[in-house]
Amino acid sequence: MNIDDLQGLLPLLTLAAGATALMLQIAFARNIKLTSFLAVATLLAATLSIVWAGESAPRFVTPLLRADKLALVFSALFCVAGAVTAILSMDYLNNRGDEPEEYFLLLVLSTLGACVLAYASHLASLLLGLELMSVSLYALIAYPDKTKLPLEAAIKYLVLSGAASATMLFGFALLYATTGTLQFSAMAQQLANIDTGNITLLVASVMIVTGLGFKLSLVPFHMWTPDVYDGAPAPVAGYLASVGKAAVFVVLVRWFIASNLFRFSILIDCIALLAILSMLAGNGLALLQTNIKRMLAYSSVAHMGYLVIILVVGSDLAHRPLAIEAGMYYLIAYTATTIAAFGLLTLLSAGKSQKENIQLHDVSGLFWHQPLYACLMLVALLSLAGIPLTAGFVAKFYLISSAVSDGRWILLGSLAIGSSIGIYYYLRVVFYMTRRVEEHKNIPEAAHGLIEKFMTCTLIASILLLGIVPQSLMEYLRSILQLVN
Amino acid sequence: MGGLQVPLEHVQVLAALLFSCGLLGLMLRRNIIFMLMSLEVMLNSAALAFVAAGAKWAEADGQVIFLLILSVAAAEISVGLGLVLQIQRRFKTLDMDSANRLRG
Amino acid sequence: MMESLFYIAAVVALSATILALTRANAAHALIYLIVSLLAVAVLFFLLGAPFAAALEILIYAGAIMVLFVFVIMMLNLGEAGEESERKGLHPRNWIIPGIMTALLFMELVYALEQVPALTSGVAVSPKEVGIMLFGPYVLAVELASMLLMAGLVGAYHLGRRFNVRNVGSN
Amino acid sequence: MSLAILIGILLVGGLLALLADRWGDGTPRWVSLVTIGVALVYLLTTVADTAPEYFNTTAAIGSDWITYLKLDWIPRFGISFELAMDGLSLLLVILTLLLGLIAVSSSWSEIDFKQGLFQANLLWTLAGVTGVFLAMDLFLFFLFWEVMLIPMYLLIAIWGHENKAYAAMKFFIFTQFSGLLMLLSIVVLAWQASLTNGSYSYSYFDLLGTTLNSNLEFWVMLGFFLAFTVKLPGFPFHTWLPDAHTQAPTAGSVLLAGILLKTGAYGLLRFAIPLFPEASMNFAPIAMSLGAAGVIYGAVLAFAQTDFKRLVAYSSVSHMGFVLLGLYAWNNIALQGAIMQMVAHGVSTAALFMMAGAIQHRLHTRDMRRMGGLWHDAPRMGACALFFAVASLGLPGLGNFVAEFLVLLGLFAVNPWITAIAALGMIGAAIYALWMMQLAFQGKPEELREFGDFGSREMATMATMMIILVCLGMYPQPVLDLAQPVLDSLQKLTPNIEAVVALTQVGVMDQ
Amino acid sequence: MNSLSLIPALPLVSAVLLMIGSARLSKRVVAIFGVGSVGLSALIVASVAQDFLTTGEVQTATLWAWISVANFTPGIAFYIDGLTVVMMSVITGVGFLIHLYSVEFMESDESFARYFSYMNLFVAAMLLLVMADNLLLLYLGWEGVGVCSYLLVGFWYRDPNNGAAARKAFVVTRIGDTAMALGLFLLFTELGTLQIQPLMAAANVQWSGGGTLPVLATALLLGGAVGKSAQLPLHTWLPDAMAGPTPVSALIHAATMVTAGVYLIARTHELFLLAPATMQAIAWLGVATVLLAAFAALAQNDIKRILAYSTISQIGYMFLALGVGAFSAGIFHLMTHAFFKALLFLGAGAVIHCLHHEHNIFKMGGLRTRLPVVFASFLIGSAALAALPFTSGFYSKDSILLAAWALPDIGPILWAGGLLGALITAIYSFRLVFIVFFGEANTEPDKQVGWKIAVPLMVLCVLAAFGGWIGQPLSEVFPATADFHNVAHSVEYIGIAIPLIGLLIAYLVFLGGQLSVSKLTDSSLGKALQNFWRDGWRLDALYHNLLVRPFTGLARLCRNEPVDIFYNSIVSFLRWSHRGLVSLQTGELRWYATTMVFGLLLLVAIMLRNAS
Repeated sequence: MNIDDLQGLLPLLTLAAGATALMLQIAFARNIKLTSFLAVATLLAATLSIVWAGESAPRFVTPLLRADKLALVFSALFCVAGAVTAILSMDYLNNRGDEPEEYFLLLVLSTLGACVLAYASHLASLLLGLELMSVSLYALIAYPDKTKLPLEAAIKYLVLSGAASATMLFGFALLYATTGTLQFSAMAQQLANIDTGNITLLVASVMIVTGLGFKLSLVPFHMWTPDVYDGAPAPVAGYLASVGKAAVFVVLVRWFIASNLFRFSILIDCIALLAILSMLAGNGLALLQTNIKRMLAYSSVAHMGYLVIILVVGSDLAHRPLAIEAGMYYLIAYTATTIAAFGLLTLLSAGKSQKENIQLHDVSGLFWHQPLYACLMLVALLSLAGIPLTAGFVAKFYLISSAVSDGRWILLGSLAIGSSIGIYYYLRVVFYMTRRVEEHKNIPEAAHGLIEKFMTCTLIASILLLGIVPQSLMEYLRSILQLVN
Repeated sequence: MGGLQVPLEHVQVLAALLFSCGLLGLMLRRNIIFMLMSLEVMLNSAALAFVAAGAKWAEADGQVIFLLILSVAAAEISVGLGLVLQIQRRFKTLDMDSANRLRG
Repeated sequence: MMESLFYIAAVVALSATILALTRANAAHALIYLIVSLLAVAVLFFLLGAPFAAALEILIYAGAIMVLFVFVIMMLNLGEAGEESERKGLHPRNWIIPGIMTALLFMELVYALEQVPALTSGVAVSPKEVGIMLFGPYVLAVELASMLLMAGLVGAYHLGRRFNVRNVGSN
Repeated sequence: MSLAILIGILLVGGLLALLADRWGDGTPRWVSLVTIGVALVYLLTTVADTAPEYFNTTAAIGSDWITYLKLDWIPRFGISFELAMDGLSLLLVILTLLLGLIAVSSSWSEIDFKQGLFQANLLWTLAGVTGVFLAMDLFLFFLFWEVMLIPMYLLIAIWGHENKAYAAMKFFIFTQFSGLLMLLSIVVLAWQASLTNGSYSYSYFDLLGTTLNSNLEFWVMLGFFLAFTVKLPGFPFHTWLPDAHTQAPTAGSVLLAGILLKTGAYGLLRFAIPLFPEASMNFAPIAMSLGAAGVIYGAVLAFAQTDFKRLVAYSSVSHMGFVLLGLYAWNNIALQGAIMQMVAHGVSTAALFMMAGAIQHRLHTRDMRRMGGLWHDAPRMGACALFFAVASLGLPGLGNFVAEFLVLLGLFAVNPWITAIAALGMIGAAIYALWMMQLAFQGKPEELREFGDFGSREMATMATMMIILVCLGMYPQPVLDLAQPVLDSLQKLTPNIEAVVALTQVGVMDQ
Repeated sequence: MNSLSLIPALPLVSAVLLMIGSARLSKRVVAIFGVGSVGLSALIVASVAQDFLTTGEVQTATLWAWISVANFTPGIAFYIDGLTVVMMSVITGVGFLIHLYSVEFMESDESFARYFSYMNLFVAAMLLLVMADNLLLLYLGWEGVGVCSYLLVGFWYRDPNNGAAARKAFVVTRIGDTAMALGLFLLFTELGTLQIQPLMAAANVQWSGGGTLPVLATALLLGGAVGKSAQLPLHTWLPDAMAGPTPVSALIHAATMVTAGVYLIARTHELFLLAPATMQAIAWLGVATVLLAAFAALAQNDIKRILAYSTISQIGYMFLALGVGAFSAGIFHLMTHAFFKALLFLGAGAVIHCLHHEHNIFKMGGLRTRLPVVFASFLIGSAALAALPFTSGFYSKDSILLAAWALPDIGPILWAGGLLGALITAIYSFRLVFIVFFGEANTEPDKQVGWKIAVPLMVLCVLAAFGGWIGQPLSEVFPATADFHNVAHSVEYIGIAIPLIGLLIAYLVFLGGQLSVSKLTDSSLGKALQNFWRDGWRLDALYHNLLVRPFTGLARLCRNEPVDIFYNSIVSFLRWSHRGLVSLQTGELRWYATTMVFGLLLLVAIMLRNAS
């Protein structure tokens, strides 16, 4: 391992060093201001470090990690998302419980895990990244210590996620038994000689897909999603919904590409089935939800359904570049949007009223007494619904373009039906937000610091920018993906 | 050492059995402690499968992964048990069927 | 000899696991689980992984199970919970999980039939493992340390309040 | 550039209106009025500069655009910011702005809650509709198509009446779902074109000649057709309309009926038919049947209503059935009729909705059973209502008649039987229009009712619309001339149409 | 050219001005505008007619090109020939008199200006109808008069019955109009123009007589004519239309609008000549209407309804004339009918005006001495209506009957039918006179007629009496009809005798009492028949059950949007599946684990199934 290798790992190193520093700082002198500053600084520094890290990319840093542009882009995304979550959480934590410092430490560790996933090119790093992210999240979910719900959410997540991990590990073991290697690209060479009907291999893949599908909350592995989102603190739920999923998806795509699992058409069919189920059931489940967090949870089920379409499309080599590009764009757009939506919930529940479960009637009339936050929510919801001028639309357009070029009509049909159902529940929130003042009573206390306002504007701007001028990001993704492939 | 003449298949079947037992426990038990134990069993079965596969290829990777699984299990269980303590404190029970506020 | 040892250990591991998961008393279950882990350690040893076998005993059966014991003791889970646990284990509750598990197991067995080859029985010494750990897997070790830190911090945060303010408001 | 500026004026005006709430109570509506006025003046001056050439050329397609603008936007997919205007778009944009003014006028005293936001949404809807009429890039077109829904949605959802949630949602979901199908169709079309052209492009001009296999062409065409027919609205996709109209505030209804529905007709004329001439031709009998069914069904249901706005809404369904008929009859006369209907219906229905709004504002009900004898209290209002009622039943001398007559006249050559069925709609129109007059304005006036007649602002608005309708009815030639080059070029695009027409022709000739 | 366009323009402008200024103008100004504009028009018409009679030249004028799409290029253009001159004269002349009459009749009405505005609008539309050089412009006038009729019938809008009558009038005629519109489409599609003269020329070239197309086209046009002229089977609106002010009935529902159908057929007679089947149908329709309406008139008690049925019946004669090809005779009867029927209506109006709006003839009586002017006018009008010798009606009706007789084959049957109609006409018209003006006085008139009523009555008296001698410049317009002079004199004598017999019967029954019909009328059959006729042969009820009820039933059935059932079922399905799915989210950890295992099981099963 030489200095170039380390340079490629710069974001990871920054995060790890930051985490250690945070731990020490907490151990010696508890100071929430300092801790939060340090955490945000670490995350931002990690973001910036990709500029230098990019100079040495692409390269393998030990067989475990591959530092390429893709890894760096997504590391940066996760770090930014982490930083935004950290900033949005400050006010929230100030009003929740004592000893809030570890929260930031765990957040940094979780981000580290997500970044490792973006780098992963080996089942070991996949496992570690995933677990690092998850274990930190268990603690983050249960962080507030005054109510029961976070605890319940955390234990549900822990048990089920542990079972999913075990399933995935069992799949790894079978895979290892068949191929004799754990590294993605080496696996590709072994797999190339294996008959596409090899049962052990297929069962192994399916178990791994189960494990990762659980993290992505694809139907029927989605059951935990609403409960965990509902119980978790809003910022953590946002982080889990965005980074937690994007990282897993990135590694899934990497694994599929690197070891060319697209050959196994039956596997692809299974994924298509999961996609269809997720799109339909996710939207169906969200339909009449009055709890906004649960609604967003089910909607994320549906969105993951949309997203895995690109794995199906990618099975055709001719359309794979477009599909992967679309998927990456979708991830970025979805991350921004989800962070924004949950960010709003964070801001709304930041007050001392300790209201954790934001119901529809809680946002009633939001347009009139918190116009800025309402705009954020509006933009986020429209983006989730895929209305033009927002990131979500361009992403969906991208997705449709790739699916159309591969002629996946059934998936497209499900997407159309799912999206239309989706419009109902997204718009219902908008409708509630626009209700007249006299029609609602309980206004949740919202945060109103300058930083929050600034973050709100930034999030709105980013969603709109991604939706209005997507060209440069598209080109960039295209260029780096050509290198990856 | 060496000279064990058991088909790898049998080891894998044993791992699968243990894995299934873990799942059974997960589906059957209501007490969170037992659920965590089931989890341990499942992780352990995966570890067994890995070690067996490592033995097949005569590589150290299997054991390395075992080590990693071990640390994963340790981390998960430590957080899990921390949660168990809190659950007992808040819900006054470890029965997950009754500690069930989130649904629908 | 080795073979029969293997099968004995396998039977022990399996039966101990089943017993562990069907006990009503948590402490009893834990003992069975430890037995199961020890049996698995024997299997590791037989499979030529002495390093793994040692870790299984030291860390799994030793450290992790002790955590369980500690929690069980701390929560004083005794006769009180047993009755309800027994009720939970009523045969009626077994039907669906049992069928599903059996199905899954059969599917897995069917799939595993295709795993080729026999064990070579070649032992992989702790030294080789060590070389791997600090060779290609060095970053994994580092990451494992981070993972453990996360676990530690999480467990600390969650566990620290237990005795201080025992009476929660809600 | 001028077209982008036109849309820009409306967008910026909307922002100003939003801000104007702080400057004073009535300011937003003035801002709104001035903005639309400025946009209208700007449009007319620009057109005056360039238009003469347009009207003098009888040149081939492509050159007969009054102005044209193309900026790269998302080169990755060959998407550009491409706007162009020909006679048809010019006509519809003028109609849009004109009805914008009328909508502002109709909301003058009605809206007292968040006036700034209201006017902003109104202006943004106008901007979106203008964009729809001008966009020549299919992606851009879709963007405007969808985006204009949001301010419209807000108009209904915030300022609507008692059942606004349901209506707004229904409106949005219908249009969104069909819009999504259209998006799929657009993408499929662009993808197919890229297979032959080698690169992606969403430009209308690049996609025009795309050849698809007939099966695919049918489905893609259907995607477009559904989106546009839902918006039109054609039977049986119309059910969102009565609800949306009924619940919308007056200005919303005016916009909805006056111009939003026209985007559907425009889309059919501009995109669905020219892009897929053969599939459209094969589909024409079904489309025309739907049109005729809409004409009859709308008329029957309009008669059945007791809610003033609902009645007018169903009359829209009936009238827009004529547009569908005219478009798919696909000859010069019928097409001109369809375009005429778009304009005339826009004005007459907008006026009727304004009438309904005025009554509701005064009586706090739309239920015609609770009206009666309003003529006595408000003779001016009654006279206006009468005028627009007979306009909507197709009285000769007013714009609607010219439209319906041309449609049916053109259609007769194609399919006399459908013409005969659709003509029954004329009887139905008489029945419901007069029934409406009877219920609301005739009969015994209620004593002791405070009911103010139209003031001068309302009368001025009404008079404007009356004059427009009379002009359209007695001298429609300018409108026809404006649209003619468009129709000519469309007919040039599809030289084999005549043959197909001959095939689908049923009837008298054979006897 | 300018003067031609002024003819319809003057009343039109006046109508618009009156509408705008209705609230502000005084009644005197309104009257000056309303009457004056029509009067001026009448003067211009007179000069135009003078020109025409001296030069005999057809005048045309194109104001502007109305629509120009492809080969469809109707203009706002006028075509003035003999027929038009006759029609214009009748419209403006009679129209002027009725306007004048209205000034006094409507004096006390609060909507005075509105009334004159509508009336002027009507005159303008009617003039457009007759002056149009193309069928589209004719159609404009055609619909325009329909709307005015609607407005005026429902003039007293507070009574819902009036509104109903107005709507009925409009909708029923609209049914005919729709047929006519289809006819226009057919004509244009086949012949490529709607300009009347070129159209007829083209038809003569392109169509062979008796072909399907001419029959179809003329049948559709006939549909329009039947509707507007209240002929079978679309006549039911006219009796109800009497709900409007009486001068309106005189102008619209007697003198002008209802004869528009006659005008249309006469105007496009060359088309009809190509379709003998249609012609025959017209003749039969005419006779049937004559008889049906005459019998119905016999049983009415309402003075205006008697006149209404009589109008239907008289227009039936005109149709008979058209059907047998005697176009000049038809138009001649149109003109004389305009005179005497306007006279009768105005007279009836005067009676009603003086008797506190009493309509029932049995509540009148003995008015001969109390309202002498009115009596005189009624007497003359009835005589003309009954076609007593040497009145205007005699000449016109006689020529029609002779023309019918002259027709081969079916001629005598038509003639006999017409004759029977004439007999009954005489009976009912004098029944009216005898009951209202003779016998016991049941009501006292509360006022006398002023000069504005008396003058029009007197002028019309003169016209009704001597109008038969007015020559009509129609020889250029229509083909020459067969020569009647060789018709047997007996036929002529019968034609003269029949009305006199009718008069005699009426006298014996209603005045002298020598001939008692009470036995007949009191019998149950007689009563039933009487009621049957009074209700207009129960056609209204028939239509109500056959058309109106199904339509309203359908509308009621559809009121709540049946299409929505489909969409709602989708929504219900979604809700249902939502509930189903949500019920799976129990929150139980064990269950969640079970679903995961289930998913795994499923995926593995798919793998095994496909791999094996």
